[in-house]
Amino acid sequence: MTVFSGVIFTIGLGVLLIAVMKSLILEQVLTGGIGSIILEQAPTEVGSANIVSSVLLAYRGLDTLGELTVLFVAATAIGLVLGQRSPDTKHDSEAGFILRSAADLLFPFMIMLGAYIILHGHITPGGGFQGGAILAAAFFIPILASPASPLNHKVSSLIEGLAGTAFILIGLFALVGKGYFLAPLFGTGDIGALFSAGSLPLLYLAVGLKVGSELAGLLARLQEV
Amino acid sequence: MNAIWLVVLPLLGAFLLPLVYRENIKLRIGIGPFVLGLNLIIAVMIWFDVAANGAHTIVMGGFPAPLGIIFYVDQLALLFVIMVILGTLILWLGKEKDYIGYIQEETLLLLIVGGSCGLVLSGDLFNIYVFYEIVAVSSYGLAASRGSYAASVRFLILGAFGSSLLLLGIALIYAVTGTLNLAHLAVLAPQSLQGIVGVTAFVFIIIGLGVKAELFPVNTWVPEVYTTAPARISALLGGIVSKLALLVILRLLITLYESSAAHLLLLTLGVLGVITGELAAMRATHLRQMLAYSSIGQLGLVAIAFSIPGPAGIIAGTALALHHAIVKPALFMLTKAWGKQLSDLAGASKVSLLSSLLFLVFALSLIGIPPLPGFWAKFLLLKGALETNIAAYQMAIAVVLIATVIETTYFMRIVRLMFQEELKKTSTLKAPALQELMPACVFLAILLISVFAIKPMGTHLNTLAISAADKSVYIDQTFDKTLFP
Amino acid sequence: MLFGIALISIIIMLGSAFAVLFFENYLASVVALSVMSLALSVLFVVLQAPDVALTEAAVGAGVSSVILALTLRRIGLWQDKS
Amino acid sequence: MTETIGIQLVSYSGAMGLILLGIFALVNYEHLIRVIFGLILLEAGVNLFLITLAYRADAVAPIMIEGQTAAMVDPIPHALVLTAIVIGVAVQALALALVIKTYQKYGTLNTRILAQRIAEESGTRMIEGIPTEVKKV
Repeated sequence: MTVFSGVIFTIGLGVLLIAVMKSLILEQVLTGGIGSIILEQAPTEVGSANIVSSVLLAYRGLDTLGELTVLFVAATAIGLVLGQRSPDTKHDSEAGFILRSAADLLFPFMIMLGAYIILHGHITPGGGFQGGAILAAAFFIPILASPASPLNHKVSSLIEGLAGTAFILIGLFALVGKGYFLAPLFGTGDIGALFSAGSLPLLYLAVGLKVGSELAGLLARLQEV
Repeated sequence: MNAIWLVVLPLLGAFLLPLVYRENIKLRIGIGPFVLGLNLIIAVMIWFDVAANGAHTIVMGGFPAPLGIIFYVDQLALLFVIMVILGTLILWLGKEKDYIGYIQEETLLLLIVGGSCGLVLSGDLFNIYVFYEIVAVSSYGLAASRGSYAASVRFLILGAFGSSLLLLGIALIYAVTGTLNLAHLAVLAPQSLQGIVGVTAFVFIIIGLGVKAELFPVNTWVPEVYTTAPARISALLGGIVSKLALLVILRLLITLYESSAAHLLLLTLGVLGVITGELAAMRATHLRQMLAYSSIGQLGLVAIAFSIPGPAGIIAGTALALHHAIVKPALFMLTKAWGKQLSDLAGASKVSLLSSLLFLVFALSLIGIPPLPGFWAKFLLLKGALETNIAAYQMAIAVVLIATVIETTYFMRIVRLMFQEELKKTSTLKAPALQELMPACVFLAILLISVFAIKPMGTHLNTLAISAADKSVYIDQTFDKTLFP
Repeated sequence: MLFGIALISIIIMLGSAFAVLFFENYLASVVALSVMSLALSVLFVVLQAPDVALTEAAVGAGVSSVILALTLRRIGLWQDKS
Repeated sequence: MTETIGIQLVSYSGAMGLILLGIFALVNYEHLIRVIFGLILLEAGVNLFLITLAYRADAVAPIMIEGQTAAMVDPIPHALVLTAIVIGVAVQALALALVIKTYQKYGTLNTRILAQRIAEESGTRMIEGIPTEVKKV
């Protein structure tokens, strides 16, 4: 019975969505959305070659702060739910020699790749979130290889808190200096150069560190329950 | 003062709280209340500023309205901001002794306040989604804080489903208008949002926001979470946070969806919520469960009020919401010691006369006995509904009156149990501890003060609602029509 | 050319989405989910969204699948039939 | 030109397929892990829908390269989706942590049975009629 009503509900929703898509594709009313204005103005106002980055950190910087906060909320709630790690938890057995040395070898390269992606976020595709995820993976693979040496949660939560604070402080600095929260600072520079787009790389660094430490802590927490 | 501080300060506090706690254990008593107190002072300062100079907008990053994110700061939003901060501050008094996870719980409380302030103030659809997620995720965490994992995970599934639909609705609106700013959308809405896409988007958004607002089809989580979560958390979620989603729906109704169909949809959901909530509360056997269902009914009343077009609806809805935000948390705090079967409550007045009397006063106000404020709130609702001259609202009046009768029945049944029955020999009733009574007493003080301040509050609400109901004020304040025709 | 790539990745994506729901084994479902995320990120590249494609590959196919697999191992549904 | 319309049509239908599959799973399945799979599919569908909205014929990715003059696609939905993906993963991780704890406590992940266990535990009687989540087993 419930299966039947579920199928009916889904089919009804499907018909509705088809009608919606049909009118979307046929009418395509959208011409002068804010997207086109941003495409024109972003290079001069923010100076980042990657316009998605300028939208993410300048035009919609508050969204990014909110997103970091959601990650932080989730990490805090997971800490609350899973509780303290009991000291006598059984570890999984150590992985073999090959996996452990591969993990050790991989570690510096993944850190470098993550840092590169974070720091070039304003000129090429990529940025804080993607680089942060790679940093998290870099710290998580050694844990998988040798589960007895856990992630240092103190350090990761310290980075977490300080990176979030740094993001807010950059925003407040702009509030004091320019009168607007999260306004771009330090001019625009040459578009496409590594040192360009003002405070964007700094913000991306904070985002990357926060996302990286948050995800690494999360993965380690779920692994060691 | 810049209204961004209202959001940033709790977030900053929450980011630093775990670090400070680890370094210096003695600081832990003060930090949360200190941050919230500071926030309250800022909110009151902005309130006086807005009262003197009218509503204004805060531009993020120096990018004017439709491009960047803006906060729209008016008295209506500030009223709810002050309600959230003050309510959390009072409920902080009900803190228990330290237990595992209290650091995380306090962090989540700060985060939920920051998210709520942003949710109320924000004037950008996607930004509303982000802040809504902050509030929602922290409530999943808080609901699970004392071992009620199953209720919390069921809440999370429903909530995440709602958030996805909300995002889909926002995407549809962006598809037909190309903008996310509420004021810009309000300008474009008469041409763009009347078609099938706009209406579908509204339905998705109302289902999504309805999860937190305890609207009719998506409120199955309410009784489960409120019976299993700690009393303080149930008080916060049920009494205070749930109204914010309704306020967002009201903003959308004012700016984007002025058509009567949208108002009637909210009215229908509200009426169904009132009927189902009150009938279920009547049959509940557990005190906490009864309060949970009654809060579904009360939020249904707020939804009915907000669905009345024009200032009258805003006045009634705001009055009902504020009244409920005073009464329901207090009732939830009182159930802490009594959160058992209803039949166990027999003779509770012999155990603790003070808390029984408190229960009586709050129950009377919730039912709407003059001269308590609850009467005026319901009176405003009936007056507003009568003045519309639309048949659907006249039917809603009948529903509200019947619901009041049902409410009286079940609350008076409990009061009779408390005051008339003899104490059972096997009774395990305990007198509530001081930290449970203290928040309730503070809420009582606010209730009694508002009894004597009905008149000035009425005039304040009136001016506030008239400016809030005017879409053109919102548009003029937010963005320059000459730039974006 | 681009249309071909888009069509193929859509077919893979929807196929593995079906597989996620109808595989008996939970671990197989997680693998299918990972495949779906990868096909989705290819599609994002076709749709001119390289940033999103990178994120989807790193977060959707990577982190999310690892979290799911860890959970399955914790609760012992590693090999169970549903 | 026809090719770009084709791409748009195909990816719209892909997004719709994902959304419907996700909702089907959410409505039909009782096992929490399957329900979470449904949530992930739903989120992926909404993200694909947003990206498809941004896509325009003959437009390139919104990254400025020297000497390139072609029109670019709308960057705003891209930023929104980046945010939404990370939020989705955060919610999913919290859901899975709760699932672990629920399983350790109750030994089952069936939502109906869980609802009943909650009711038994808190000493409430399930109220039939209004939230019709639970039937008598």
